[in-house]
Amino acid sequence: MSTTAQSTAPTGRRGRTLGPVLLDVRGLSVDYLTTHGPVRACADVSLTLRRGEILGVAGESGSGKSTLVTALTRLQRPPAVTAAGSVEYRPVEGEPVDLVTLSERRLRRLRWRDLAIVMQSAMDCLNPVMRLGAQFVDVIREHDRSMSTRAAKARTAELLRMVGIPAERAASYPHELSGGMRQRSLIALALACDPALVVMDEPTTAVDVVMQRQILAQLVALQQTLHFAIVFVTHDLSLLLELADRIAVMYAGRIVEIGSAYDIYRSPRHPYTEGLRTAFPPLRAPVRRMTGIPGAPPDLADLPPGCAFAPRCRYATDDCTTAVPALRPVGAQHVACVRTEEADDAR
Amino acid sequence: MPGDQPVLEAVDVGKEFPVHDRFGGSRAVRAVEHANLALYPGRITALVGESGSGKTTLARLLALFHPPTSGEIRLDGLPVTAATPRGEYHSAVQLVFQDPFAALNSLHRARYMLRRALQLHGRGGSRAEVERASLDLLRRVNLTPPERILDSFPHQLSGGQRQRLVIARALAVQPRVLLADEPISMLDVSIRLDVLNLLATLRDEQGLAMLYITHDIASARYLADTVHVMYAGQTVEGGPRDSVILQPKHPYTRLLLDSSPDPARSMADGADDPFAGVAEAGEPPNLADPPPGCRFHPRCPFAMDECRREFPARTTFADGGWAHCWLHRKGRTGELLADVAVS
Amino acid sequence: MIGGILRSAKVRFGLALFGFFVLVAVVGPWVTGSLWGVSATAIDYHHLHAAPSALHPFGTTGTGQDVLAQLVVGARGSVAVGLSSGILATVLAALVGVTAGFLGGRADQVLTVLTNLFITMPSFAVILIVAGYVQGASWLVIAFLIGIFEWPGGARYLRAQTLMLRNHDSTVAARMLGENRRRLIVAEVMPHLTGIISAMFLRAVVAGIFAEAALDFLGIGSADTISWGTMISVAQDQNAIVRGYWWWFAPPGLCIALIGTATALVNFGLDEITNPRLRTANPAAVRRFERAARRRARTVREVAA
Amino acid sequence: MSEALVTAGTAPGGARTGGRVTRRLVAGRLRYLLRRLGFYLFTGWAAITMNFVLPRFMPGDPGDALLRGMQRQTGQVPTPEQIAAVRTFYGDPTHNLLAQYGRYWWDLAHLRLGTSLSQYPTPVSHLVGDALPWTMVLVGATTLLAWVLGTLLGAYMGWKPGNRFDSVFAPVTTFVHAIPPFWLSLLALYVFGFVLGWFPLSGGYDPSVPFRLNNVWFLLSVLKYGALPAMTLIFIGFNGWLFSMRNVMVTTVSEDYVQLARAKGLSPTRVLLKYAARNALLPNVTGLALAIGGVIGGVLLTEIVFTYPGMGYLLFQALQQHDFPVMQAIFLLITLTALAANFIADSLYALLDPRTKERG
Repeated sequence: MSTTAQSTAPTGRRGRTLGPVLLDVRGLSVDYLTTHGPVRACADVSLTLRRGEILGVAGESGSGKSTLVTALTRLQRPPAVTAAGSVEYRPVEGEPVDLVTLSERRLRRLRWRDLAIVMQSAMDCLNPVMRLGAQFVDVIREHDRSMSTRAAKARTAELLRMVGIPAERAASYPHELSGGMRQRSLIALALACDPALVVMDEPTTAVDVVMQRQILAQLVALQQTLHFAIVFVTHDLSLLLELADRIAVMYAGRIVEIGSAYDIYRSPRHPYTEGLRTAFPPLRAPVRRMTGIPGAPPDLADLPPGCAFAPRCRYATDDCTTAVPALRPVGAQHVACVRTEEADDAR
Repeated sequence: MPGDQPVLEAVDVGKEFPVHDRFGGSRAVRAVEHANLALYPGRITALVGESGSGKTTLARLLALFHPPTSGEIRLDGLPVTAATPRGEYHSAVQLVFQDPFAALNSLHRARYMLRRALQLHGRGGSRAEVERASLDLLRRVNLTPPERILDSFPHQLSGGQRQRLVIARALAVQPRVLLADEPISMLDVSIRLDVLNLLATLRDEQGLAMLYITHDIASARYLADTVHVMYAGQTVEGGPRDSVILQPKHPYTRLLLDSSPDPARSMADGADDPFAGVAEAGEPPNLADPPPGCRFHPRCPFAMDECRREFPARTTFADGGWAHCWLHRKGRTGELLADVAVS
Repeated sequence: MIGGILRSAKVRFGLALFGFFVLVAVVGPWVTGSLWGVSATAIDYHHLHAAPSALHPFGTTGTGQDVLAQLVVGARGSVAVGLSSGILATVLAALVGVTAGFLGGRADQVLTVLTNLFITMPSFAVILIVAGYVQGASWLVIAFLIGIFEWPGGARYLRAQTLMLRNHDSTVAARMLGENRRRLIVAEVMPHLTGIISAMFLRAVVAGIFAEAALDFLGIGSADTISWGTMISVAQDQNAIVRGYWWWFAPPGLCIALIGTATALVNFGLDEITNPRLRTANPAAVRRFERAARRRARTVREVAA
Repeated sequence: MSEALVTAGTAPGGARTGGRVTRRLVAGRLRYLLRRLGFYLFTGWAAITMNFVLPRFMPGDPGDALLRGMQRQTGQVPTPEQIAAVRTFYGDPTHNLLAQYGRYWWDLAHLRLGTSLSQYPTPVSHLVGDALPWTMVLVGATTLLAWVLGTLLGAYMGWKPGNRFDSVFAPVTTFVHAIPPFWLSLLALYVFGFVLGWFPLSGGYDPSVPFRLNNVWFLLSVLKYGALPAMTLIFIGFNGWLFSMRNVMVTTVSEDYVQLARAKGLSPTRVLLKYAARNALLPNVTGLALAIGGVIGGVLLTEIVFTYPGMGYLLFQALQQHDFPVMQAIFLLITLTALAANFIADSLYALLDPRTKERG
């Protein structure tokens, strides 16, 4: 795959220099083994992520974005299984490892120290019968046995303060915290072992826009100092355009376009990305009539032949239904569409 | 064909709910307070607010799900009381629900739902007439092919189709007011705009008065003629959409706008990082124990003593907007607007 | 929805088993009595407490009655009590639960206290003491007693479900369209409850059969009718165990266990249909996949080594 | 500014400071428990009153019938004390109902449960006192054991639902669950007592050994006689606990906080015990309280099968011999312990679950 070549200029937004490649995903496919046969929720996904980079993954419900998150972190539970592909993780020291085939024990040692996760529903992610602090101490001491409980508690206080939560809140039960605090504490928890990668699955959909902006500002500031990489998954493309260095757009389990946030905003190449781009009305620019994408996202168990987007695509031709288009470089980004050049001409 | 007289009005409406905890205790939650709203024919009014701001409660008060604790609701200028026949009221006012998956009974076909709606409002007639009227309704909400949709159960339809069916069912009553409670928030991003466009068409072609409730201020601007902003149960600002969104006159509206994603702003050449300089702004209050006076004062950078004491009266502006903010009563309007101009 | 339920093999098997016993209860005595000419009460003096043989396929009791015939006649006794108590309990549960849930307010409070009262009372002890006073009561009285104490759990569950359905958007929408209360209950709320109520009914029938057998075993059932419970009870009284007459007490218990399993299977199937988490999972396919993955990993390791 | 915001900023439905939360919570729980206590007191009153009312509203005069029955059995005219004892429970048509009711409560308050009719003139309280320890020890111990075993195994089965172990055990459990316990006891007695002859067929101890608690041989015989009933009871109870624990566990395991605990790289045992099982345990803990309360009522039939000298067997004898005072005493005991257990279960629930999710 040539996705690696595309990110040769390792500078991100906010003037950050991006480090070497941290994660190299190749041909990752995830199946749900249902009683009616396997359903492919995530098909042949390839992407790379550099140290310190924010990669946004945008998609609608059923696009496979959440499945991708659980597969990347190998948290999928039956009936979801990783059917093919590799997730190569390159630590600072030591050999690269494939997270898909790594033994459970070695994977456990990588978890949280190298890759942490922030999930969608903050309320449900904290153990309701454990105090907040105990859930921090738990993981801190698991990965650093030499640390005393007292030191772990001090570290917890420091982490909570980092995200703007008073340290004494460590004694609270999750239900005693507000929604915003719970979400912040999950981010603090993710940073507990200073990971190289934090995977975030819709981390701010449960909070309001005001709180979302505050949390993201904090996240960005923390990332500036701690240099972890982020995979940020959401359905809100307009948010990603502001936050991410690069954006992958998913449709029906596949990446249809991947490129820098700037390029995705300025010149989306895939008809679906283009449709998504104009599906968000502008906040301040003059209002004009816009249209959405006709039809509805397909059922993964019953995909149309060829390009899954073809039935909703206004550029679609017979070619589109013959084969699934591969991701290939078009302009500055990578696009999975058979006729992007023609589409460009049509515009 | 916009009219000058409001069809439906909420005048200084308040609502308290008793909230029971699991152990049998109960407290009053003041979900809505000092809420004012007027819906005009041929106009869409957006009600913008965060979750828990009372916007859904206000919609449900307008839909007569429960009576307001204070203030009154007026239909065609006449106050609605306990004696007002519900059937009559609901043939004028219908509600479109947030969740199209929940709003349709999964055990009924579309045909049954439309037929009942038509029959209950005196549009029954013969079987052929009902069938024709149902097909016509489906066409009006762009559900095609209508013949097939009529035979479908809700689970055979996509989210967007279901929401259209919910709208069609509401239209069967031939209402004059449509209350749409976050009608697109549960739909996939790519199909949201078309549902909004449908609502706009209904306004333009049938002169419906419409309330569009949303937390997405950008979509409010896209669809609505008038925008009202609600915070912690109080309507704090309102006016023509561009007055409210381009020149907010309440500190909360400004905070909301600054927080909303706006790629155009951050992608502009030489733009600042959109996340730079975002200050901590606290969280909305607990409505069981709200702050006195203006409920926004604990989060407001301009807060003064008056704000803590009393809810400010309405100030009306030349551009048709209005706001409940002490800044305007105290002649400090300039400070707020100066800030907006900078950003 | 009904079609969906029947697609589950568990439900089909459970229903078939249940149906079989009901069929036996209905026509069985006639078949054994008139067709085979075997009576449940006739005494075969030549074969007292005889082990199963060609003449008496399930053996005879200590007093020389045919066990198979008793089993078939007993099915009628047990199923009759089970069905009547089940109907009574289900009707009461639906009446109290749906009414409380739909009306709310004061009616709900009163009915909820009543339900809780019946839930907290140890029902079997109450049945026992009451049945004790009316010893030798007819099967109908026993069924009534069982049914009257069997409803509260179901009522509580139905109340919660009804409350949820009443406030469900689709019901609210129907109310906004102007549907009256009767139609809201009949057309909007009740259809969603039919699955739950039928499962509840099956459970109540089996609980009734269980309770009847237990009462018989304690000697307070109806003495004059034969049921699976009285069979076990009589066998126990006449020391069938220490005399080794297993064919006497084993079959009736097995029948009760089978009909209980049938109900459990139906309920399992219903759960799988109502709970999507259980439905889509395909454990066998997952196991197959995991085996293959382990094999692949081993090959990879071997190749690397 | 930001400091002021942190203290004032609270979520809808949340509370301001830890202290206030705790105080409101404690007050809320106390109020809740008092209300529950009130309800159980009411239920208890209803049960006791029903016990008073029922015999008085039975067709005919059961007290009179009883006295005549006694006379037939013993061949003697009942003494005035006997008549008084019967009348206390069955009503005297010549007395004011309200006065009777007061008298009934007075006797109950002094634990005067009357005199047994079948073993006249032994007071009912003696008979119950003799039988109760047998039941408490046998059933109490087996309930606890079954609970521990069932809960642990259920937690393991629910941890990975659908695996081989689970797919074999779940249907077996279903079937065992559907077997009437008394019949299972009969079968156990037949197979292990009669066919294999491993265990004695009836009784709670060896009658040839002197009945003394400080006698080792007596205690050993108690163990020997109790073994089969105990194992049967454990098997029956164990299935129930396993079943409920597995089912709660299956849903708990897919909760996000368990997923996150796995993502945190905690050891599987830690995730299983501290995150999943700890949350799934609550229904089983309150269930245990109820089961302990239901000890007397729960396994009457099993005791009867094994002719074990506990409450169940006492009740059986009373039923056979129409010994109404004994029946009633046992009924009251069952009811009151069940109510107490319900109250304990409610208290446990309020104590163990830190959540106080509000509902509107």
